[in-house]
Amino acid sequence: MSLEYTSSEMMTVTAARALENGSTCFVGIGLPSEAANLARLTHAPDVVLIYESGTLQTKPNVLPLSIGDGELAETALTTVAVPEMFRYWLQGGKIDVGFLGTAQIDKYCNLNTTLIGDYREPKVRLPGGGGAPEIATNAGEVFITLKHSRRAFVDRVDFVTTLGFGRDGKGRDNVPNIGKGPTRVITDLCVMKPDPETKELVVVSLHPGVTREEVMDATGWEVRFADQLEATPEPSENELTILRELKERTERAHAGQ
Amino acid sequence: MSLEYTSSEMMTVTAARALENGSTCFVGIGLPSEAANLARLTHAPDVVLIYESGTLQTKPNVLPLSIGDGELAETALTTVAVPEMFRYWLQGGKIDVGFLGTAQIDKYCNLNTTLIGDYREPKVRLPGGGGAPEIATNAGEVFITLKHSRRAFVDRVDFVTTLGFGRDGKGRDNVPNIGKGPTRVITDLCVMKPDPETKELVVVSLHPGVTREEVMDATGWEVRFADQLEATPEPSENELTILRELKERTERAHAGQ
Amino acid sequence: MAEFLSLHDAVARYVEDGATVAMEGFTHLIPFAAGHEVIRQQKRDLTLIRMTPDIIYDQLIGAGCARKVIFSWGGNPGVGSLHRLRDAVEKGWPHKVEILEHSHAAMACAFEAGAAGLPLAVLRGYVGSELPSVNDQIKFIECPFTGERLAAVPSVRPDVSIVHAQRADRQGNVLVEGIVGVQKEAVLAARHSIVTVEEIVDDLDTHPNACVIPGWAISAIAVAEKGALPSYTHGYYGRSNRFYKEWDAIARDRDTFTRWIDENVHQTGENA
Amino acid sequence: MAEFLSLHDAVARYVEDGATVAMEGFTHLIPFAAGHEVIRQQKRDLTLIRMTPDIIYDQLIGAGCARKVIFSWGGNPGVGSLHRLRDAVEKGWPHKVEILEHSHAAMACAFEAGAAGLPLAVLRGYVGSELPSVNDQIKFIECPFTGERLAAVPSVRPDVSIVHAQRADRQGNVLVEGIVGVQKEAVLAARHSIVTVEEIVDDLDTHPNACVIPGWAISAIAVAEKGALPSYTHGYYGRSNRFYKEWDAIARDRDTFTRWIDENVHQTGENA
Repeated sequence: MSLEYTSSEMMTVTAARALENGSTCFVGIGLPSEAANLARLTHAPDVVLIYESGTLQTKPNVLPLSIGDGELAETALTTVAVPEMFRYWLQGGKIDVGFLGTAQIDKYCNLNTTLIGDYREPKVRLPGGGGAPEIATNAGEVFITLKHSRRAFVDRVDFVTTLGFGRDGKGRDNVPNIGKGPTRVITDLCVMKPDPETKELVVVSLHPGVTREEVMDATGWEVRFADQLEATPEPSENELTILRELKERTERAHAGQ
Repeated sequence: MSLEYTSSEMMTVTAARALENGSTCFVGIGLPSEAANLARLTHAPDVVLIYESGTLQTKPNVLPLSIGDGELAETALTTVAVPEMFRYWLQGGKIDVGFLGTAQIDKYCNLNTTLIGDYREPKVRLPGGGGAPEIATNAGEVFITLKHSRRAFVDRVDFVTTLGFGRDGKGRDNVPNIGKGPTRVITDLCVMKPDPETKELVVVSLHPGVTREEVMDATGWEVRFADQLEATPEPSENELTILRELKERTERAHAGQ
Repeated sequence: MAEFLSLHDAVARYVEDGATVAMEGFTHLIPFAAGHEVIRQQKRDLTLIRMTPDIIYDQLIGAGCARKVIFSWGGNPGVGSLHRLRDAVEKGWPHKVEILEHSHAAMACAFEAGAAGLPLAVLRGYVGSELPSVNDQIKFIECPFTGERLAAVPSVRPDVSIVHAQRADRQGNVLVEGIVGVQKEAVLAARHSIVTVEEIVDDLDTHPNACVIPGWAISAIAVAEKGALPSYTHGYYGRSNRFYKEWDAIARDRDTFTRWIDENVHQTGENA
Repeated sequence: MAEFLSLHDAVARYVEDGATVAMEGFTHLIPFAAGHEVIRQQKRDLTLIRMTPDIIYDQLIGAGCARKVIFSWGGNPGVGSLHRLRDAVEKGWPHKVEILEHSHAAMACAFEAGAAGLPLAVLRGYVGSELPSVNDQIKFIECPFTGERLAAVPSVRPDVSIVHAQRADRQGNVLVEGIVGVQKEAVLAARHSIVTVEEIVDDLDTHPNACVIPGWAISAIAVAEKGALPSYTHGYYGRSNRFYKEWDAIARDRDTFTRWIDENVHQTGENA
C-alpha cells in the first residue's frame, strides 16, 4: 500500500528518525523543532529536548513559533537562565545531538546564516549565528535539516557562521574538546553524510521517487553519491498521522493568538 | 543613669552602630553576624544582610550557628547558588560593606585565618580563607570586629589570608577595581581606623572605662592613638535589651536542636 | 534603592542620547512598552545591545533611535527578517546603523561576566567560525593550565538595562518567572536599570529559589500593564504570534512602518 | 540516565580508591549517609574536594580515607576546629594528608567552570592574599581587553560528586531546594554522580525555575532518609546544632573518635 505524502513530510519524518530515543537534543527552531518533536511523539518518547531559551526537557504539545514560546516553559522539567543553558548544558558537554537548520550549506557542511554577499556590503542580511556556532562544536554530533536547492547548497558558503568541517574539510582536526560535527544532512530529496576521509558531503540515501539528477540540479557543487546508495524508507502511516495532527494543532493554536 | 553591660556587648553594639541603614552588608559568621543583626533590629531596619551561603536580604529571627542555617534561607528574599553569590553579588560590586571577623590581624589590617606558625609545619591550623579574601577586596569597604588580645593583634600576621593594606600598607595602591578595604576595626576595648596616609591602624575611640594602657597591653605592636581620641558612646538600654533578647532566642533555639 | 517612577520619567531620567542600552527578554517578557517610550522621547544615537533584536529593535532602528546594534540573532522568530534592521544595514535607512555581531553563547557569557563585574567572558566558542574576522571584539586566550585556546569577549556593561517582569513588591523587589533569559544579568551588569512590571503587589509570594531581583539592585520600577505585548508574560498573557506575523508586512515598507509607529507609538502615549 | 541503586551499590560502583571525590552541600544537605558508606567500604587515597570540609570530611579523614583535601574553609561552623583534619595536617594521624587551599570565591568559580566544561575559572580574586604562594594552582592572566590582572584557577572536575537532595521523581529527576550551594555544579562537573534523596515521589511538584537536576545528568540515585543529618534538609528536618557542638569533644581525642566511628558507622550499616 502506498501512502500519499509531501516531500516536506518525507524530510521531517526522515529527520525525526535520525534521533535516537533517550538522547539529549539541543533543538533549533523551525524544521529541526518539527522533526525533534515528531521523534518524541513517535519512536523516541524519552528523547530529551532542550531549547536555547533555557527550557530543559520540554514536551510542547504544539510546535513553538519562537524559540521561547510559553508552551516550551510550561511543559519543561525546569527552565534555566540563558547563560546557564549555554555554559552548563551545551558547553558542559551534556548534549548528544545539536539539531540545526541553515540558510546556506556547503560541500564541507559549513553553515551560513549571516549574510549573502560581502560582509560590509551585504546583498541579503540574514539573522546571524544565534546558538549555532557553539551548538555545532560543543554538541556530540550535529544533524542538519533544510530544503534542497541550489541557493542553499553551495560550493562555498559566503560566510562560515558555523563550522562544519572548515573551508578545506580539516577544520576539526586536532581541535581539543570538539564534537564530531555534522554527521548527517536531511533534505526533502535525500540524506547526505560527510565522507569519513575528506568530509565532503555525499548523498547516502535518496528519498522515494527522487532521482540523482534532481539532487544534482539542486546542489551547487558536483555532488557525489555513495557507492551503496540507499533508498530512504517511506514514512509510516502512524508517523504521517502524528505529524499532521501536530501541525494542525500548531496552526490552530497560533491562529488563535 | 549608668547601665550594666559587658565588654562583649559594648563591642557588638559599637559594631552594629557602624552599619548604616540601607546599606548592603556581606556578613561573616559569629561576631559580625551578631552585630549586623543587632543593627537590623535597631537603627538599621533596611540594612540588607547577605550571607555567603546564597541567602540574599535575610532577616533571621535567631542568630545562625552556621553560615547556612535554615533560618537564613527561610527569612531571605531569595536564595541563590553559591557561585552566583560570589560572582554577581560580591564581585559584581553590589556589596557596600563586608563585615568580617578574624583570628589574627596586624598593624596594616591584614587578616590571618589560615594558620599560626609556618605554612608547611603549622603550630595551629585555622579554618582558612573562606569568603574573606574576596570580600575584603570586592566589597566597597570592610568592617572588622574581634576581641582585643596580644594573640590576635600582632605586628605582622603569620600569613596574609586576606588583604588589609599589605605588608607595607601599600597593598591597594594602583590596584584597579578594588574596594577601600578596612575602614574600621571594632574590638571590646576600642575602635581603630587606618591612618589615611600610612594605613597603620590607629585607635580613634576608647570604650567607656578602658584605658590606653589596656589597649597597649592587648596590642602586639606599639599602637598609636589619634590626636583627638574619642570616647565611644555607651550602649542604649534599647540596644542592650534587643541584643540580649536576640541572644536568648538564639540560645533557646539552638539548645532545642 | 528602586524608585517607583512613571515609564515616561524613568526613560527620561536614565536613557540618554548616545547611551548604551540593553533591552532584554528572551522571546518572553520583552519590554515593548519601554521601547515605545524610548521612541516617543526620540532618543538618538543609542548603542542597542540585545541577543535577539526581535521586533522591538526593528521598531527602534526604523524610528531612528539606533547608531549601533550589538546582537547575536536578528530575526522575527519563526517569521523571517527584521526588515527595518536590514534596511538600515543594507540601505542606510533612516540612517546607517553599525552592527557588531556575536554568537548567543558569547553574548550570554558576556552578560554573565558583566553581572559578575568582570571585564571579559571566557568560553569554548567561535571555533572555526568566521565571526571573529568581522568582530574585532572577539579574541582568544590560552588556558594557563591546559594550553587550550579559548575565546574571550568583553563583558556587557550597559549604561542602562531595561527589562520587563511579572511583578514587584512595595519595596521594589522584582519577580521574574518562566523563561528568565539574561534579564537578571542585564540588570546587574548595567550602571542603571529600569524594570517595568505588570503590577505591584504586597507580597511576591515566591518559592525559596525564585529569580528575584532585589529593589536595591534596580534604579527605577515603572508599572506597564501588558508591557511585554506582542511578546508575553508568563502567568499573565500569551504571545501574540499573530502580531509577529503581521509585523512582516508592516515593517517591509518604509511608509507603512512610519505610519504604524505614528499611530501606535507617537499618538498613543504611555498608556496605550 | 540515573539508575536507582542502594547506597551501598552506588558507592561500591562509583567511588574507587584513589578517586577525586566532591561531596557538596553548603551547610545544608550535606551527604552524611553517603560519607558514612564511603567509610564503611574503607575507600582509600581519596582526593576530597569540598568548599567547607565540615564534620563529614573530619570523619572521612579520621577514618583514613583521604590522601588530599582541596577546600576553602575547614572548620566546624560556629563551634571551632575540625580536630581530625588538624591532627592529620599537623601530626599526620592516621596518616599524612596533603592540603590544597583556595578561597570560597575561587572554589565556587571553579565548580561553576567545571559544570561549564571549561578548564579554568577566571575571577577578580586573591588580590594581596598569600594563598597563591602556597597553592601553585592559582595563576594570574591578563585581560586582553583591559589589561587587568585576574586570577585563574583550574576548574573542579571530580571523578565522582556526591550530593544529597530533597527528592527524586521516578525518572530520576532531582529537586534541590533552599540553600543550593554548589550542588548542581558539583554534579554537572563530575564524570559520575551519586545523589542521595529523602524520598522518591511521583511528581516533583515544582515551580517553573526550580533547581532541578535531570535524571540523565546523574549516574545513580539512592534513597537515604535523613541522609543529611546532622546537617539538614530544608522542608524535611532541621540541623542538629547540638551534634555539631558535641562533635568537638568526640573528634578531639583519637580513641573517642575511633570508637564513635565504630559504633555509629561501621557497626550500623546503611540504614542506621
